[in-house]
Amino acid sequence: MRKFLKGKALFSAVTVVSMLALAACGGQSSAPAQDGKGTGQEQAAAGEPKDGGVLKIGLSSTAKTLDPIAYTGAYESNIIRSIGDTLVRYSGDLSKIEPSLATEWKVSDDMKVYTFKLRDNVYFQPGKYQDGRKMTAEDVKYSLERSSKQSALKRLRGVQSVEVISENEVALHLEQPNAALLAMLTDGGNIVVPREEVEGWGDQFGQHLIGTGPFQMDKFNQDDSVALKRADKYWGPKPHLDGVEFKFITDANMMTNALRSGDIDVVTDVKGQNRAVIEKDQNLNLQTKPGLSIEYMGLNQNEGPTKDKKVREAIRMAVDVEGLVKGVFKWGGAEKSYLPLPKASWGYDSSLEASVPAFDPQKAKQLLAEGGYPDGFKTELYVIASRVPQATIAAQQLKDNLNIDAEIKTVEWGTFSDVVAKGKAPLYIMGWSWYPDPDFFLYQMFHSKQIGSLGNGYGYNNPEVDKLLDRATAETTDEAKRKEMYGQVMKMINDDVVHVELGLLDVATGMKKYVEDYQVRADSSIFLVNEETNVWLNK
Amino acid sequence: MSNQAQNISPVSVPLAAKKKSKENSVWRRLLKNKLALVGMIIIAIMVIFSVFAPLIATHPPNAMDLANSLSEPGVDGHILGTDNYGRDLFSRIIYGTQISLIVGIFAIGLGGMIGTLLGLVAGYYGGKWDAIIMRLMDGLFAFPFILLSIALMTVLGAGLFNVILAIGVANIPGFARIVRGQVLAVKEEEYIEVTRSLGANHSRIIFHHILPNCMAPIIVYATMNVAGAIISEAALSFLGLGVQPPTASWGSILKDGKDFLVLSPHMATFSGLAILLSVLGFNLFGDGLRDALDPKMKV
Amino acid sequence: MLRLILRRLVDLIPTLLVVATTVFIITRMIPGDPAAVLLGPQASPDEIAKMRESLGLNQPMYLQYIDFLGSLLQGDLGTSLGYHQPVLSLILERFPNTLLLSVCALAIALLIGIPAGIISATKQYSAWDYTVMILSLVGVSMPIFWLGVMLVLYFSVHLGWLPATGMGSLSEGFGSVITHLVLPSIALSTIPMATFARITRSSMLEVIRQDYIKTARAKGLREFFVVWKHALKNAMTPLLTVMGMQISSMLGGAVLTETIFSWPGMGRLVVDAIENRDFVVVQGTVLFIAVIFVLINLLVDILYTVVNPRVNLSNKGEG
Amino acid sequence: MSFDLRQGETIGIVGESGSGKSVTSTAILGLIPSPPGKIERGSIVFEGKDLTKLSQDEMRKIRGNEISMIFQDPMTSLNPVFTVGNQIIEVIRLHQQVNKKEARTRAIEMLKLVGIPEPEKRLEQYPHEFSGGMRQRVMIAIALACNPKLLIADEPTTALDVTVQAQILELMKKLQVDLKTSIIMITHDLGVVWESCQKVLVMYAGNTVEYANVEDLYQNPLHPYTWGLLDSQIKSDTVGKLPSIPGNPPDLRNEIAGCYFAPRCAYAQEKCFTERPPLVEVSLEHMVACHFQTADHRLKREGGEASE
Amino acid sequence: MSETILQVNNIKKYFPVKDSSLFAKPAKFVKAVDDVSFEVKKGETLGIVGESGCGKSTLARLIMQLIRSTSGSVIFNGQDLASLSEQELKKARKSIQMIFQNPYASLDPRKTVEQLVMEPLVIHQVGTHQERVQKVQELLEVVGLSDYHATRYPHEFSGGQRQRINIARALALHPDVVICDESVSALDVSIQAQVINLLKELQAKFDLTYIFISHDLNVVRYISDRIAVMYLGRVVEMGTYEEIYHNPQHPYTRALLSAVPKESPLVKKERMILTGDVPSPMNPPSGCHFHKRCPYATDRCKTETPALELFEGQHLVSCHLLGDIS
Repeated sequence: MRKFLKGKALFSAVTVVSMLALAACGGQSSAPAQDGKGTGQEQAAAGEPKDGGVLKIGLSSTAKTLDPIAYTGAYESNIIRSIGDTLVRYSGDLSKIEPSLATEWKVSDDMKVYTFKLRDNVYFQPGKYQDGRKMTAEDVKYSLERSSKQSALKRLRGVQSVEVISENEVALHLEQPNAALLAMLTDGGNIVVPREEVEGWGDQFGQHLIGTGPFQMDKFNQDDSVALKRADKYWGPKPHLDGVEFKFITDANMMTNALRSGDIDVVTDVKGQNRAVIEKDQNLNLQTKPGLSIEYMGLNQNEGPTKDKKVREAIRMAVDVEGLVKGVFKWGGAEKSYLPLPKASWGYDSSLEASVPAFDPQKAKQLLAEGGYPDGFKTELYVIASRVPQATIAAQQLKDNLNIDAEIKTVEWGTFSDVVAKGKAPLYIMGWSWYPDPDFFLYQMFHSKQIGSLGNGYGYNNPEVDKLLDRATAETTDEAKRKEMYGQVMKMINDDVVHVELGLLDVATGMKKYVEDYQVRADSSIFLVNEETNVWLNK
Repeated sequence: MSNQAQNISPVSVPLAAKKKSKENSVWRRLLKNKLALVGMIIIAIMVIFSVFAPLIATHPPNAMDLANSLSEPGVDGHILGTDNYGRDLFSRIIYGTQISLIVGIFAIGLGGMIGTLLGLVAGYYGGKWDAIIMRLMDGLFAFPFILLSIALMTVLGAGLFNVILAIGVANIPGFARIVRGQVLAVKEEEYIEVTRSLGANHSRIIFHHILPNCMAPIIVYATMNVAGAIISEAALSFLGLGVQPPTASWGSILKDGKDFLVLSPHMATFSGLAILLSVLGFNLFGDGLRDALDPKMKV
Repeated sequence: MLRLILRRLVDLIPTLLVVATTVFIITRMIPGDPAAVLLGPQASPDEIAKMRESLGLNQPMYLQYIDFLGSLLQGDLGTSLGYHQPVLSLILERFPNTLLLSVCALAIALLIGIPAGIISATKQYSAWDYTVMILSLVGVSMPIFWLGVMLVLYFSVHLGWLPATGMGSLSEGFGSVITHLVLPSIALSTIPMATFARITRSSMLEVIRQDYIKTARAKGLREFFVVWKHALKNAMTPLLTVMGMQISSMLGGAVLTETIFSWPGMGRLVVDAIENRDFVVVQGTVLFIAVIFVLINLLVDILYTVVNPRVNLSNKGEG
Repeated sequence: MSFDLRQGETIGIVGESGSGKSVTSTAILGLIPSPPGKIERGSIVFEGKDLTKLSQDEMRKIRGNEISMIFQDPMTSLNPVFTVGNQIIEVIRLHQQVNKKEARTRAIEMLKLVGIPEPEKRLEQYPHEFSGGMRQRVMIAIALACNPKLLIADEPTTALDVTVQAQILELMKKLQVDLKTSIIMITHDLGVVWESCQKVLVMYAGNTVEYANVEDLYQNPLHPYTWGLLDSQIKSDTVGKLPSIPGNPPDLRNEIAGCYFAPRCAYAQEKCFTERPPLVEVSLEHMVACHFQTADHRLKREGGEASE
Repeated sequence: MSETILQVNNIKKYFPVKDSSLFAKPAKFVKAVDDVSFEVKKGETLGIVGESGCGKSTLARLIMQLIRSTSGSVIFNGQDLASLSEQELKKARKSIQMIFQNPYASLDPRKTVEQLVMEPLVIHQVGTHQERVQKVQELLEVVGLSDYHATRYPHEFSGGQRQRINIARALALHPDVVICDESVSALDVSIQAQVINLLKELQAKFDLTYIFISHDLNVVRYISDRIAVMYLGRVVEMGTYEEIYHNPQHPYTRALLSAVPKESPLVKKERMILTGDVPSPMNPPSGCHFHKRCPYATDRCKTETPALELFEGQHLVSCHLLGDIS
């Protein structure tokens, strides 16, 4: 009986081992055989643009609603920009604001009235409640007032009323002067929409968005994909593409796999090893550009050991940001950040970089001793799951250099925002990104009015900084003057040691070789068809 | 000598003289079962790894070396290569055994004890107790395990203790059901009625007679569920809710490794294999145990 | 039969109450203010306060509970904070996707698991028996997410046969739905398939020892009929219980599979909802899953009476 | 072990638990599961054919058709999830090329034959809706549906009450006369043997110890074990201490050289422990397996009840 | 045979039939034991015989109040067991023990023989541990087992030996009355003889009173002084074993005796074969339960339940046609 058993057991054990081997090597052998030279940056010589084809773009989170006043995620605004147009928009390199639906505009002396001249050849896409009628100033008034009053995320602040001057001319009246108004108008939430459609669809409007853009809504498959098709009466250049399909793939690696297996043509938000994978793949190329999002470690100004400025300085000097960034972003994707403002913003002043003290563990140890903690202390470092690598390395450095025991608290986004907003987090790592206008960074992160919200989680309160920030938006719309004021703000912030600036992230988009004229923008927004670009498929 | 029995002469007993108690027959039957043997060996290795982790591991598990992270297996002394922070993968997997064993055993211990108690009460007393407890268990069962754990973890926050609590709670209904079924069966046996006729009270009947006779299926179910618990810990870590960095758990290694599968799959593959083999070990041992404890099963 | 269904429906109510209360308490205890999460980092404190007011979050807890139960009775699961749509319609949109995936996985599990179990029971200790036993053990021990990722890497990326993610819509033709369905349903079916094989094997071994199998053989029936007619129908009873439990745990498995394969099902909906503190959705889906679970058990019980006509002797037979 | 059986005759195989009587019956039908059990040697000749040499297919044609069997516990011998009618019709259609309707009428006929009231209604019912006695009647209906030549009854009435047992034994006697089936009656109750058997074979620990006609065995038992068995029967006039066989049946797992009964036999001598006694015909159609019970030598039986 | 040790008066046990509607009051009852009365003298053996479903096992459990009776009383040692609380019952049960039917199911497989036999002593805290071990030695000796069996487990013993362990356990508390519920039915004939002899000797040695319950008429006749015949929850006939076996009056007893297989192949035995099955105790026939199967049944039998009347000597019969059937 025993002999009989042994033979059988052996046979079946072999089958199992082969099964495992197959599964294991599944990992290895899938590394692309061909590891050709990374083509990376330069654009293949594009022939004459061809019409036709549907561009499939992967987005890394599901679009819940496209209603301009209700959407919350950045991914939703990417779809909205292909369907609707705003009055003005940022240029490709975010350096200046260019005309879109508005051809020209002027600001009153008291900076409280902005008048815009509108294009007269703009038509809405045909929908259930209108058959593609002409856009008028009346529609602009309706859309902007709707946004200022009802937008959940306040995408148009401080607009008192919108006045229709003529068929093609409107004027915005502000409660008080705000130089950042134009920046706000570029937001996806301020596109012009037809009244009949909005009221017709009611709360279903989020799934049946109608605008004046190059593509119109075709199918909204909840949680799976959104398909758009070319809008015939588009006022701008005629799109080459027949349509666009945005597919939602939440798992980043799966997104890259989908690109490599041909499920999708363009992958947004490429991070980590996927960058290397795409660079190595012959029929893919990776376009990168320094982005508008920064990462930093916030130091609590009011509670815990970091109350004392010396301790904060010690911590800042004890974190080797260069090493951390290289450790976390092993395949590129970020560079050392010096200021609480991205380089892509016109407010960036590289001369201030020098005032940020370099990595010096000995001096840091000495400063910490002076601060009253010669042998370190125990604290907590709050972070959300996606930034665990940064926290792990930072905590390790603080332990090695200052013997500070920072217990890493990985928490849900909800818990994180609750703890930090209430100022209860001694240390936390967070990111920030908004429009290129410095106000949307410095005001949100350092103005005392923002204490209690996530931006000013460390409870920073400096009256001079407050005054400067208010003057920067109220006194002038001249960027040069505003830039000088923001420079002083950043100088003071740097001296008060509020942040330990970590990484300045870049925007990376992977795409198939046959995707031509696709312009990657620093604010990771997607413009497929406008004066500067008109994407086409070379296959 | 007439063939009529005289008075009560002690009956000649042809039983084999040597002492043959029940225990060693179970053990002997277990050893004869090849698959159970393999299972036991795997479990033994796991115990050795976790107890002697400091000796076996080649490097301190949390020592970072960012310069050569994700290096291939075998590169400069790292038997299985390094993870994305340059920490030695082999050492982290060895230390990971501790987490898996602790979670597996404590979670099932917690869930098992509470579940068995509830099952005993529901099965033995029946009536409204049975209805209440079983409705509660249905309620817990209706909660898909993953969601229950996610909810628990978000409330209590991640961390080893909370993982054990979440997985333990999720296992209570399973044990309650198994024990209740077993108690209902044993309760009908004649020797229970005999004990009642001798005047034994409820607690004696439950703990002296019913529980010992329910132990076999409970132990088998427990071993199987330790395997389940290890997978659950890995699943929770996969969703980012498991053990907190920098502690090494197979689930968290696998979760980190997932992002580098294409170019450096060794991280995910080896942690995946560790989970697979350990769970296989417990399942094999559980299977063998069930056959050994089941009197009808003749090997 | 009808009385059985009525009785079970009556039982449904307390169980649902337990689930509803637990989910209500848990979602309320999760730290993090839904309004803050909804408005994102840029929102200012007073905007968050206004949002809390509009969502009725400031009402005392018991009031929220009462109107939660009240609306529950009318089948209204509330409107989702993120989607601005009634939760019920969200669920009804996604449930078919999860159902499709689970049914396919269940079908694969049944069609392969049960015959494998039967054959390995009839050919005990043969090579086939050992292979099935070991493969089923490996199947039960295989973490879904590892298997899922491996399948994708091998079949869709390396070989390029199958799409890696997404569900494909009917509009793109029946074929596309099928090709999208293959990998996720295989991944989801491994654990139930392995469990069915093991349970079928052990319950068949139990049944084959019974007297009526000896009678069947004494009648001169071919072994095939003895096993597939007489033995199988009796072995179905324990199998049904396990099937009931497997289906419910499959809903759990779906969560992982859906995240890996970006399958627009309910599993992912719930995970996102928990992350975004959309507790209305969390409540709705968990309750919905609980109802499904109880209905499945009801179905299993009805199948019991079909498969096994024996009346369960309620009172103790007289000695 | 060997015996022969004539047409329409009933032989009783008597023995205590573990004596191997059930194994004999299942061996005849070739139902011993092949991996563990195996027929070592010897033959089973049925109407000239040696069953041990037949192929599986040939055996299957005989089972249920020419030789059929009924078992001890009516509660578990019928498949609980199929109707009684289904289980009867199954064997009819298996062996006789008849369509469903004819098989059904045949089944109803059989139920009437075995004395089950309202056969049409009962056909559609499930086994759990029948009492113990009724179920055994259904078993008999199934066994005799194809009017087999030989019926093996493995302790048919042990699990039944004495009044129901009487009914079943009467029924089997009537059917034997009507259908001329020979019966192998396996039992541990000598009363059943006296009731319905012409010949009887006493088994102990897997061996035949005595084989004779019923009256001959009763009046002139030869083997010490048979004596013990007869003595320990409680009769209506038994008083005083019950004669009982000391000790316990042997453990068949360990090899025993001599006569299996030796350890418990009052007449055992040295030879009994070393040599196994052959089964010998000591008088007309009366065989016994005991060294000291031969044609020319008789053991003197002490004590015990002299038969009247 | 001296004074009465146990008296059972009009004992009844109705099991409610819970039909599946949750709330309705149970309408139907299974009348398992329907108004039974009898007395047992000290040192006597009362046999109770009847077919399955006649209520004999329920009656045994009613005597010990393992099942609480619906009505009626059980007078034992001056106490009515039916009215005692669980606690008081525990004390009363010391002197009344029961030996169950299935040797393989009545011993806890997880306990050694010593633990099993010692259990009654532990439950009632009799003596110290050492005294109990000594007591177990004696008991094993008395029932024909030896002390090296003490550490063995039940699965290592044959059926006969297991019943001996059961008997040893029953004697541990020196009971006055021992109820044997089908205690030998599961044994082979030769082993049965050994156990019956043992029971007889123990009765003589310890002056025990037995209530011996079985479906095997011969065994009951052999071991009992007086016998009661039960049918569908009622005693139909009671008397000394000669009265019952040589002069049975009740038609059911006659049918029962005639159904016993022949004692020898030579005797020709005409039969009184009963038709049909025992009716279900759920809805027993009206009047005399046996009227449906009784060849002599009259209209009176169908309507009126016959009382248990004295026929002669100690011979009681419950039949309207008493005396005028041959």
